[in-house]
Amino acid sequence: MTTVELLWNGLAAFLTLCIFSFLYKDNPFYKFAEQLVAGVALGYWTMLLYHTTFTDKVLFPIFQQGKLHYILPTIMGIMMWTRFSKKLAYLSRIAIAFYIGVGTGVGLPLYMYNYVFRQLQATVVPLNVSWLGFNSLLMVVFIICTLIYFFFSKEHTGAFGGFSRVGIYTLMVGFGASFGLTVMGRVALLVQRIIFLREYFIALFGS
Amino acid sequence: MRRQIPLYIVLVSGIVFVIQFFIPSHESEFIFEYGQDWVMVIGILALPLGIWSYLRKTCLTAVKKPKERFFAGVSLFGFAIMMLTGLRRESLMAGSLYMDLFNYILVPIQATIFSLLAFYIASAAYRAFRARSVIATLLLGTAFIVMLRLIPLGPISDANQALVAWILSVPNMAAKRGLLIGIGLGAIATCIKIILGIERTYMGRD
Amino acid sequence: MNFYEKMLNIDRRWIYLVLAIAVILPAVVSFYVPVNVTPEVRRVYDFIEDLEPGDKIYVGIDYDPASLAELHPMAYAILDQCFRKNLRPVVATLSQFGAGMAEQALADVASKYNKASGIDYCYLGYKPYPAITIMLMGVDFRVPFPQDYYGTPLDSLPLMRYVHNFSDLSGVIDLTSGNTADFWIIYGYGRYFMPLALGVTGVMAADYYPYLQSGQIFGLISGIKGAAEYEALTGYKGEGLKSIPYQTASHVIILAFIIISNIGYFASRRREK
Amino acid sequence: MNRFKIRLALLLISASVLLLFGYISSPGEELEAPPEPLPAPPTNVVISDHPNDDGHTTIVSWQLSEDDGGGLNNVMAYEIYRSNAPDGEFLQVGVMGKGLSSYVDRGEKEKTQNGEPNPRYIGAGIDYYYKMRAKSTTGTYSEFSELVVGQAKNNWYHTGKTNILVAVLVFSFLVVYFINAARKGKELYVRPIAGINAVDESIGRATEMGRPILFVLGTGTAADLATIAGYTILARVAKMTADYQTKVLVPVNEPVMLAVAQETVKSAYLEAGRPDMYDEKNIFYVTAMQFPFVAAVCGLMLREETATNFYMGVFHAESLILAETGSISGAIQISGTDQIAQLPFFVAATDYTLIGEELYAASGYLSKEALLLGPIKAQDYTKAILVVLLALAVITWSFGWGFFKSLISTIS
Repeated sequence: MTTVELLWNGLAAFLTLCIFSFLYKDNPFYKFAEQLVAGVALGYWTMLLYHTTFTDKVLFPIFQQGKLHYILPTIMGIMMWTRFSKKLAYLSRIAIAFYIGVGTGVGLPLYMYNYVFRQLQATVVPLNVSWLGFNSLLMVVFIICTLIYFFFSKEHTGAFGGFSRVGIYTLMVGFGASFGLTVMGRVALLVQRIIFLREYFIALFGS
Repeated sequence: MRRQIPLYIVLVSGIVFVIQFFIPSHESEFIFEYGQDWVMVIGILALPLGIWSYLRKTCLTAVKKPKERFFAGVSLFGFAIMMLTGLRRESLMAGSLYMDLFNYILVPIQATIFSLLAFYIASAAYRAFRARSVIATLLLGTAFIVMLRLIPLGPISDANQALVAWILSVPNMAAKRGLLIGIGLGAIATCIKIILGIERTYMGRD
Repeated sequence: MNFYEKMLNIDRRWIYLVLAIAVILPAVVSFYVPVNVTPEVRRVYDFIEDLEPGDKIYVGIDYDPASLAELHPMAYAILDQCFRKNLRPVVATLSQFGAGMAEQALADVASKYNKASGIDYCYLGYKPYPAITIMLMGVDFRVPFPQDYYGTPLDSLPLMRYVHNFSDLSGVIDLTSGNTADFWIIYGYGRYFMPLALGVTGVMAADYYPYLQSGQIFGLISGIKGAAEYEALTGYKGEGLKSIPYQTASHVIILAFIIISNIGYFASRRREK
Repeated sequence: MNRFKIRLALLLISASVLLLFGYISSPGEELEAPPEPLPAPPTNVVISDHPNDDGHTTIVSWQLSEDDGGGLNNVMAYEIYRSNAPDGEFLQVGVMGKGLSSYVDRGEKEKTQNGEPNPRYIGAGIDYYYKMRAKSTTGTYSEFSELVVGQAKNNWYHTGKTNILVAVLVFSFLVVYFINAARKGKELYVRPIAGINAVDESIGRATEMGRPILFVLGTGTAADLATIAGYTILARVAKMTADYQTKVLVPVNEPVMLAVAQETVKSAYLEAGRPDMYDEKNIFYVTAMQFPFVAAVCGLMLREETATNFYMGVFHAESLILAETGSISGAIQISGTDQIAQLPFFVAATDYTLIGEELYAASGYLSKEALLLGPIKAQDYTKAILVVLLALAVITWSFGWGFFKSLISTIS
């Protein structure tokens, strides 16, 4: 590493240790890193959005491509600024309404397609007398039980309650499996940080 | 009126974009892209609100709490230096001060916070995985079996591996699909409530 | 507060400390521990091991740099096995950022065995739009890849002269971090029925076990653990095996904590009774 | 979805470009006196509109050459050529392997390219002329097939989405129906959900301790449906805290979310008759990026000593960081998300979790208003229909009858 790199990496190593110190308890070093990164992240994000999205979606279409219909969204975006004034603040609701309206309108059929139909479709496989067929049957049963667990307007008693129990058991097995699978990736992330620190200290002091 | 107009906008824009999904024509494609851009532009232009909120809070802290003054200053310094170094478009290229600050402040801090999860996952397992009930036992038992696959135990490992593969592809998959279907219906119901103006708490009132 | 209750409410910083030691030690001092090999990984190894010298096999490097840590070790171990067995791998990438990584892996391993491009192996480079490219490779490699990565027409490469499509190869091993796995199953196996095995990231594994059961893929290597298993089989000591000590240690620690916590829980409950 | 379509179109276009280059550089055409007889050309070429799209795509289908799979058995591939005029310049638009008898010709959407007419453009309602030939395994070509003509159409309805449309309409009808039924005074039962019952109690606890409540709306965007469900819960929580005079802190990571959260809390205080209690500064923007945001929220929890933490919305890897830090500070934590990868961590590390659909049901539960309980009933009926459909589809499909399967199968 050159001296400049050593300095930069020194900063990175210091900040890494600051964050790790939070594991012991909240302390001024952590607070320093936390406050610094909040400001840096906001500044970084603002300029990034300005140079990419703002240029691509506002400046470029209106001033270079002559797509004048992009003035409308810009006006609506500026309406958000009326929140600074008590009198005009209600205008910002028009922009919010549009934002939410488009989001829900686009979302509605997509949820039906991705979350409902595609999941059902993937489950429909022919059953037969084999280990594979048995597993497919179990899959259907577990899915139905899980859906029964999510019935809100019926008391979960009797046989219905039994299915609902199987449903919540299925969910718990699924959650347990996800939990167990995730450990490996998180440990790998930690090791990457440790290796970073080790390499920095080796570069600094020599091995 | 002030309250009615936004509700009509939600109704109309919502219905337009639901219908759009079923129309493949290029007019409909145009509306979709325009709508998405429109939302994006609102999102970008709203950023000053966020910056104002951040600056007001940080400056007030600095003024009111002398003990916090140093930390508020650090935050404002970080914000200012990124804004200044990022002023020119060339700043986005590798090697600029803006990108160096990104690489040596933001990246390591983000990665380190992410890596804290390794510790938290261990302590969460210790606190939460107790066989208090059938449900808790299933949760901990499955996690236990799945984690056990990393440990070489000879023939037990082979059996365990087969069990893990089965858990992943049958009950785990079923749980995911059941959850997704439920979430889908809940989300669609929320969409309908929003579009029809039944759920309107988010809109505020005068 | 009795001993068991104290144990249950142990300060979590002790847990952090024990985990930190378990992870830092193996990460700083490298050593190897045995790894348990799963049948779905062994099948991939056996498949390659049973090929005859000179046989050709397609190795797809379809991941991006974000998944490098998990999938690069697999690429090294598989290519090492291929070259050691004097097989002739045909390599291409369908990931936008994969071309450089694929070349690096291939060049590293090839130079170790002194293998020559175009004769002992062929690197086709990158083509966008995976589904179409896979289908076209099923017609003829010359359609999507008229030339290899280095600009030589395929007909001028001794290795590729008589290779037209998948039926001229022994099989396909695809290492992927994205939806190219689905494309290989649907458009590759679904149309041309060549033997297909996948190497995927740890989180993707659950989604591909069903294909293993239904026989659409004959083997599955998942995550860094899968890479380590493969390295253990081939005897190639790479990043996969290096990661196993701290992964095993951290899993043992967490499992031990779960056991201790439950012992404490049951013991303190018995006392209450 | 849409981006996917565009990518797919681009993909086909560039594949065709590649094909063209591939064949320009292939030596096949220069071969003299082929040693083997030429294959027969494909026959009966038909051009039809590609359904359900915006009119830049056609389907070319044909009958296989006699020498494909029979006869000389030497066909390797088919080449498809297109032109705007019968005597115009023909452009090779695609290649398909032997045994395949149709090709989707995705044209480009731009009429012009750098000021020149784009030869790869296909427009709706314009005649295009096609011809094809077979390529043999030795690189020789058959004669061209007969010239045929066809058009692409700009379609106004996607026939593959009919079942989704029906499902959306049925579901919407059920929602409206049950809202009306509930309005007329029909009693609706809802089963208890522990996480929702705990809301009151946990707010009470914060009040007793004299400490603030933390409400995190996640790291999604303002228009994500889980975030929207989060606002509705925030509204109820804020209303209760207005009664108890407890402070609610809402750090957010998106400016539009900031505006919506402020409106939500403000109107809740107004509804509770305590507009004076509302302080805009308690709902504040931190930063857009995931982990810096989380670092700040964790610091907030420990320094403000929040007694109750709500996590309602879209969460990613930060779920466990928040939940563990919250438990260090001893707060009661209630979480809810639709991100299935994060549910295990919330379930393990927080006191109560609204799992998936429960998050969406929460607004109805908390308000107990007929208007908001109606949709829950509709969700249940739809689930019942889906369970029956799924069971029927699996059973009938096992016996080879695909009707019910087709009801829930959609476009890929």
